[in-house]
Amino acid sequence: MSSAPVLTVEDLSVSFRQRINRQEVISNVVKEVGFDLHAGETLALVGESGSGKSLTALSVLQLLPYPQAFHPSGSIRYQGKELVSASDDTLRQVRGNDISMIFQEPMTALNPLHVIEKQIAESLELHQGIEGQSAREKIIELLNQVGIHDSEKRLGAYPHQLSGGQRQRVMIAMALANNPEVLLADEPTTALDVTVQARILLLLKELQRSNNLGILLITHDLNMVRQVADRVLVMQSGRMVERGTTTQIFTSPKEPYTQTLLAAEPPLRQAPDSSEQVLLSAKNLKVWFPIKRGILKRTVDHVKAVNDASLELKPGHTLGIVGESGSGKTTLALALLRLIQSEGRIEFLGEHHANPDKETLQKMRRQLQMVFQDPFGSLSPRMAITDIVSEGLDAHGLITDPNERDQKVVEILQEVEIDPAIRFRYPHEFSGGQRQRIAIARALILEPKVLFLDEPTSALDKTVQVQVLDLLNRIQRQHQLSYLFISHDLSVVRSIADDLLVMKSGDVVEQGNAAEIFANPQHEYTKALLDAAFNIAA
Amino acid sequence: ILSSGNSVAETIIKKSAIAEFGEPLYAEGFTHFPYANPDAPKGGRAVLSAFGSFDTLNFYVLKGNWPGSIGLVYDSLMTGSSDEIDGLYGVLAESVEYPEDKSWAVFNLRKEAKYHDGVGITAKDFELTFNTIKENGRPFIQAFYQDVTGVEVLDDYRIKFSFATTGSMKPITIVAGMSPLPVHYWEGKDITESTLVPPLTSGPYRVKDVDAGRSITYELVEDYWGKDLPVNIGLNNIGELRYDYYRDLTVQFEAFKAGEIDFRSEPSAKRWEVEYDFDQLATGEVLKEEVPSKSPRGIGGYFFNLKRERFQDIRVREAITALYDFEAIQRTLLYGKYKRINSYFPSSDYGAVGAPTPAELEILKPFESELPPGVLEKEFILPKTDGSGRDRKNRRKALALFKEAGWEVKSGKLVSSSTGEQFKMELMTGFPESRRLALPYIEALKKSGIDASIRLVDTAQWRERVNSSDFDLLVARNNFFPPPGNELKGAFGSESADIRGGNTAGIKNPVVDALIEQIVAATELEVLQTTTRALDRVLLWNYYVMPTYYKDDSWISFWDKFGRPDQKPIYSLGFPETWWIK
Amino acid sequence: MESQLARREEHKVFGLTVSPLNQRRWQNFCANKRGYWSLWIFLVVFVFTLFAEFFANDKPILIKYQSEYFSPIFKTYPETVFGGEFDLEADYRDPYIVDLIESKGWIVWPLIPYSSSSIDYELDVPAPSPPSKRHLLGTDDQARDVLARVVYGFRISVLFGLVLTIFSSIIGIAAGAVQGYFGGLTDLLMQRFIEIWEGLPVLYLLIIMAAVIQPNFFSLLALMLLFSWTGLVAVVRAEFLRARNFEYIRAARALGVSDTTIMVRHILPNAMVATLTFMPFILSGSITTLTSLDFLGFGLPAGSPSLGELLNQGKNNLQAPWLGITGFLVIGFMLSLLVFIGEAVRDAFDPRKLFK
Amino acid sequence: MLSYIIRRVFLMIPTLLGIMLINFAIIQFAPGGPVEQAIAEFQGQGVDATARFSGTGSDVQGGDSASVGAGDSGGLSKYRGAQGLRPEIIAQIEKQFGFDKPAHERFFLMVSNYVRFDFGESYFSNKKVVDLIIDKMPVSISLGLWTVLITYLISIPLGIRKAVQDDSRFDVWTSGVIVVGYAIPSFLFAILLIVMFAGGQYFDIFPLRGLTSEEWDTYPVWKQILDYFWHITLPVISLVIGSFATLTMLTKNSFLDQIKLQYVQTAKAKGLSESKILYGHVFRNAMLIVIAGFPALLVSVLFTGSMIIEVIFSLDGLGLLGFEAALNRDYPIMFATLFIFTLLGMVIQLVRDIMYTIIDPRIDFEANRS
Ligand SMILES: Nc1ncnc2c1ncn2[C@@H]1O[C@H](COP(=O)(O)OP(=O)(O)OP(=O)(O)O)[C@@H](O)[C@H]1O
Ligand SMILES: Nc1ncnc2c1ncn2[C@@H]1O[C@H](COP(=O)(O)OP(=O)(O)OP(=O)(O)O)[C@@H](O)[C@H]1O
Ligand SMILES: [Mg+2]
Ligand SMILES: [Mg+2]
Repeated sequence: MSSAPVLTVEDLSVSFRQRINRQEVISNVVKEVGFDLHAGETLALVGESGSGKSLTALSVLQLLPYPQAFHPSGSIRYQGKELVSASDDTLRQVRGNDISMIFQEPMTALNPLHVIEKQIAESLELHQGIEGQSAREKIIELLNQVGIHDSEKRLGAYPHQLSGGQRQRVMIAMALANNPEVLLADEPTTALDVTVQARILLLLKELQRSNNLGILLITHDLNMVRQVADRVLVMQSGRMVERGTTTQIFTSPKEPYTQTLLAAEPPLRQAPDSSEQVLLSAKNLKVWFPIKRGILKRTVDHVKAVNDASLELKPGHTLGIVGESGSGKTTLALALLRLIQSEGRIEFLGEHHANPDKETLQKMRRQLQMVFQDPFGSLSPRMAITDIVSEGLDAHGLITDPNERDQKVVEILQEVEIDPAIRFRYPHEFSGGQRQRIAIARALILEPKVLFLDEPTSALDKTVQVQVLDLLNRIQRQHQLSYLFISHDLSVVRSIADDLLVMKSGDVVEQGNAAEIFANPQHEYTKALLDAAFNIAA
Repeated sequence: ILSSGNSVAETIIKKSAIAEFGEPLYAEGFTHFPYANPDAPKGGRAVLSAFGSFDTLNFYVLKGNWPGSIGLVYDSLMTGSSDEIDGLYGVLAESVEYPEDKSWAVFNLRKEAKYHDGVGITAKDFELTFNTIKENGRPFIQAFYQDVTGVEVLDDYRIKFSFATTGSMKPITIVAGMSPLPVHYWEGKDITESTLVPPLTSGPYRVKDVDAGRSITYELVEDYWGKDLPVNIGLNNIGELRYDYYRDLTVQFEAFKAGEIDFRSEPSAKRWEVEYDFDQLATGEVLKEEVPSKSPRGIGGYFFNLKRERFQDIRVREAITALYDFEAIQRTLLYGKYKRINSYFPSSDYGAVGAPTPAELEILKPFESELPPGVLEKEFILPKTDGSGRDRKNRRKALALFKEAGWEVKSGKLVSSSTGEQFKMELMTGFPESRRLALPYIEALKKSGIDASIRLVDTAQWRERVNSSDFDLLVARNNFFPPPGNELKGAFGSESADIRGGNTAGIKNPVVDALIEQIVAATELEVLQTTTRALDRVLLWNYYVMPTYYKDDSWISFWDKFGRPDQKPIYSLGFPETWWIK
Repeated sequence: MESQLARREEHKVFGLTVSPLNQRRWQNFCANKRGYWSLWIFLVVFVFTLFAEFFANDKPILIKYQSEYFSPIFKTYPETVFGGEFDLEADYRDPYIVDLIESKGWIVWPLIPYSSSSIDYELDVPAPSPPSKRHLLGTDDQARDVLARVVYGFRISVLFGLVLTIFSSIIGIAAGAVQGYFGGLTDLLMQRFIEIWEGLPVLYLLIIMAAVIQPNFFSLLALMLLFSWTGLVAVVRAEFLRARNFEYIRAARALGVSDTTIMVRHILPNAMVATLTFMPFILSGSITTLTSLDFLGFGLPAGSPSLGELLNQGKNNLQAPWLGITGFLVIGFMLSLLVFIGEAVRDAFDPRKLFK
Repeated sequence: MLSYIIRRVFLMIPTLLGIMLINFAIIQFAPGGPVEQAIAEFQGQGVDATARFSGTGSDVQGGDSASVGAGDSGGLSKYRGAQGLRPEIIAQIEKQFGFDKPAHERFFLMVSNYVRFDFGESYFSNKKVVDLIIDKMPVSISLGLWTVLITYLISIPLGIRKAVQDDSRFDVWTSGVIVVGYAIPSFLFAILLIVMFAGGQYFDIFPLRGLTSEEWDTYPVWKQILDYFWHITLPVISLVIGSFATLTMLTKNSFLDQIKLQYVQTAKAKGLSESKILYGHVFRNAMLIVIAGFPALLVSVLFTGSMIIEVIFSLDGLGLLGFEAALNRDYPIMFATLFIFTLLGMVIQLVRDIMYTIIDPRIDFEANRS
């Protein structure tokens, strides 16, 4: 640690220009942040959602939307080379080769029209000149390292054919492909289940050891910080509020903000009255995706994303779904919502419709809402968030008076801790966590009977997470809401789920009362999962 | 049909030159036409231009467009001179024999005549031509030959044609234009097919090169069998003639300026007056000339549809005619280069001039009661204007005539006195240019309260609407190839007024019919001309057509590489046959 | 502060309530200076030509004759009113009439004392005559004032183009959207329908129509509209085919948003890129179409002013370059304005375009 | 997908049949048919179809027999003096065109011939329609191909550059230039080019007409190629000048949309060069709508687009053929070209649709949304 830092950030500020009522308004979102990153070190950047963590990381590679974004002050030096306003050539040398980055939202960060092999190969070819067969071998190795099974088969997959976690792992593989000196990892494991997460962290540790990799880790997962970080930096509203070694921060946080951050614990929740009524059930649900090859797109094989799943959801209950990344959780939810074709029986309120007509579907949609795993992708890029949030109201003709509707939007945004003043912005002008909350707000505003939540808290820091979970609990109590809660964060699942469903490779391997399963897992996989989760925590 | 040959009583006339009326201009034994230069050098090359395109060299059958210049390679039985309209001199035919009643004709062929391949021309070849025309010919040629009914090969060098009519030279002159089709060449070939393979012919030129649709090149035949015939001496001098096809007039003109074309005949006054100002003209490399031309014209103008009730009133027609301000159009659009058409046979010996002559009066007298007032007294003069475009005198006259006819001006509109309906009239045309040239007229009509408009239609529709007389006023012209004859019936006769496509204006006038009969029957040129003039007067005074204008000179421009005889032919430009390369 | 935020901020533009988002779009639009000014210039010119009768006319604006006032633009007076002899409408360009009036009053002429169809018989050179004091842009080959014809031609062409473009875009976008969005059988059948529709012999329909009625502005517009909408379909369809698979469309469907709303609110803004790009060109293209109809004789009645006719005259009268150049400049000018406006509209709807 | 393609191919048959039937029906209502056209032409009253654009040049309406002069010295004009046509002859013409049969019979005859790929013969030139089309191909393909090629080769990179440098000075002036280019009517521009570069007055550099020189056949290959390009330079320039605008703007705008998306950021983070990002990543995402317009462009350029240019440069192409056929009521040509080009259009559209799925694997035509 005595060596010179590989990356030095000094006095960095980020501002955005905006034009409001013909006046240029400047919003300063990152203010005078500075830190050093040494080789072989992990520096954790934690803080409230929307505090400027991602922007700081993006600044390092100069990837902000210039010229709308600009740096009023600051310097970023990589091995003494100034990066702020460096020439394209210099930046190209550094990017991807010396410093690489894992983006916070892997779902939208991949080129949708290139197969993953190509996307990884490109970096290899660019910086190492590896091509052809050797590149392919290297890619397969990388994919194996990040825990993607049958990676050979996956080479030809397009991003949309991958699960959230798989995409994130492709992102990681891509970032690691060139053995960088510095890795900017922005929430690198949000979509990964604990086993895989552990595996990735191990991989990073290894690399750190072998390559002297310096990692800037942005995360809200304090467990992980405690486990892997050497030093911690805490940000709040664009400012650095505290810094220190991990032990320092965790044992004796100085700032009140840090203290609340550390103290936040998932809320406890009263178990609902057990009821016999079944709100939503599925029997023998099956979703197979065809694998097509060639120009004629002949189907050569199937990905059995969901293979014979059955479940029941009772009013006021929360069904947690956990499982390996890529095991079919999202697919199951989409199938239940009839957003993708499936085989099997889906009953809602005791009715089964093989091919529901528009009206039935519409009625169903009113009662079943979903928060998508990829909040960025699920928000229309050309709509202001006020319109996005209120759209459901329009769709079902719930509130027609514009002022009343606006009032409602403001309320719900406040509930999810978004400043309603910025509700006329477009989605891309928010931070990852903010977008996730907007997606939650959009679902909640309809007050549905059942809410599907696909990794709803993955991008939220502990404090906000607690608030959101509180909110969910409260609404559930008030309106007898049922949740289908997909998450890999087992502590969250434990705190919120009444029943639990464990999936692996498309199959439901275990199902039952949550407390029971947590206490006494039956299936091998469940055991391994719980083991991994709570051992890290321990 | 009179059979011939065995009738001893018949007097047979045998001649080497004939005329439809009277005698040919040049007596037997002339050495060459006066407009030909016997000393003209042969050879050289000229590039000319043509418009459009061609896709066949076979002009006998229905299909395909042939190059207009293809006649250069053909010889005919007899040929005309450019100094007269109806004279014919033997070329392939040494002489022609016909009986007094002209019910048949025998042509005696020249034995030395031969095709370009050296094979001699025989009577059989004409039989083939005749049969081809009758069986497969373009309907139009068939129509042309409709009075020629039979052919008989008398011997190798004698061929006889029989006619449906008697007493007329016309069928003989028609047959005299026939060219032979070599039997030995066409054997095994299908003459009904269009082809771009140059056919075997006997004329002064042969096709040297064909570039389908783009150009055709002719070369002078060195050992042309007929080059020493008096009709050919001094003619056909240019060694190689090439016609390049253009599809755009502006480009064609540019090509001329660039020297890619050697000779140009300009149809547009605007271009003639304004655009001929390029350097080469100033330096004398290019010459520019207005050559007076005596070629007969037909009547061109706006034809009334007499089948429409409102145009049946002669006063209406006269009134509408009075509103045409030729002087203004001449000044603003025509650069003063045109003449008003004042006859149905302008620029010919058949049009009426001045007040009626006693001879004409004599012909017209019997019909006095049926003639419009004035025919017998005065020269027919189209109303002149002050050229202001808003001549009040003529308008006054027109409105007065309208009033007489039951149309009066009411608050700015010309309306029927009885029904109150506005006078409506549409000028139909198939020629894009007419829009420009007729617009002032339309405006003038509008200013007189008439709901006038102009409508451009495509060719097929034009024909269809003309056939079904579905128009008010029509931009058209009647071609006139003197001497006049039967075709006048088709153009102006009552009978054809009811046939689809005949008699465009729909004229049904017994006087006209009677006069046409007299014309057809005329055997003396003098009588023919006087009668035609009388007919001209009747037609003019009836205002069947609102005549427009014509030009009586050709505007030519050429690169200074040509020589030409001092005396030019009367009825044609004499280009390219009388010119040579310096 | 909170209560203030909680209220919807409403702004009024031209007396209309505009949501903050639209406001933001308007600001983006205005931020594109070129587009902003182009819009103004275009509007001014267009409105100006809408009232062309007051600026270019062969009828005076005001006449005083024997202590009475006349306004020939609004009312037709027979020349007898001014002492002329006929009960026909007075021809105010006729020196005779002018003399009559001026002997007992005065005349106020419009800026350009010619209308699109008035033939100037007092030219000293045959038409087309070059620009002069009398005719600022010269006359065309029928002795009509080019400037007056440009003013009227602009109006007709732009009106025709605008109406045609707007309606055919609406139909085309709707058809493309339905095809692309619903896909499957809908797409298959509609595509076939469009193929058959595009196979219709437009030229013959024109000929047939022209044989029945004299074509006029509206009949031509209607006929062209029947066939011009297919142009945008392919592009819009492609955009919809692609966009319907996006995650946010799935999200919208999960919300229960109706298909129409998804198409209009979520996908259409994407498809607008293509549409907005094409619109100025469709507009100027329809002007050319109108012209080619003129060539064929199926266009507006002869004598109607149109920009295309001017261009054609320009081609046939190379010796009179003022014709072609004027036509080209007017069309180029108009097209540039429209393209710049189009770019600004695009900017307005671009979420990432914040300023400049 | 295969079943989809098969379905599309089979649907072509009823589509074609529908088009033929509707066209056939509509044509029955057209005033004036080939018979009238033929008669008018024989009587010298025909007006060249192209005269509508280029004018007859004459001030005398209906043609001036004397001014024909030099072009028509062959003496054949004497036939013009003939009288009107008798009904028998008209009947004969009708028979030649097959108009003695009732309409439905003619239609079925045509369809049954088409099934055997027999497209018949032109009414007015005794050539097989197929041969005619093949004859005109070189011109159309030359003009079409080069125009499309140059347009795409220039417009796409230009559009991309404009997107990258949005609102820069470069963007503004190139917009100006292409818009001006679009505003110049191609026929006017062609004439100007001719006057400037092929006429006698200024520079006489390029040929005035045709696709190749006459002696082309005798040239060595390199000279043939040179000659060919020498000939098509002016026509292609005049066609191309107005064609950049739409495509460039389309490319620019669709790139502008994509350039700011996240995956571009990812690509940048990889250290890719700008051109690699633009062409390797953005291109494919942005090109869908550009490709969407391609079939229409190709068919129109090949089939109709260049008619006026063909006239001006005296080139015989399909545009002219189709136009003349329509105005001259040469139905066999009309129907055959309609048939062939509709078929071609449908095939290109099918290929385009397959391209869509190759470019964007998420696109699925079979999926039904309702
Ligand atoms: N383009 C933009 N325009 C204006 N404001 C922006 C823009 N992008 C981000 N912001 C704002 O900047 C702030 C910091 O964003 P950033 O993405 O760095 O947050 P973060 O710390 O990464 O949060 P999270 O943990 O939720 O991802 C947020 O409040 C966000 O709303
Ligand atoms: N459109 C598709 N085409 C082909 N395969 C797909 C498609 N969508 C998903 N899959 C595959 O189906 C499997 C299940 O995906 P799913 O998104 O349901 O996983 P998940 O359980 O949500 O995982 P994660 O926790 O990583 O989000 C994965 O292996 C994925 O690759
Ligand atoms: Mg972030
Ligand atoms: Mg998932």
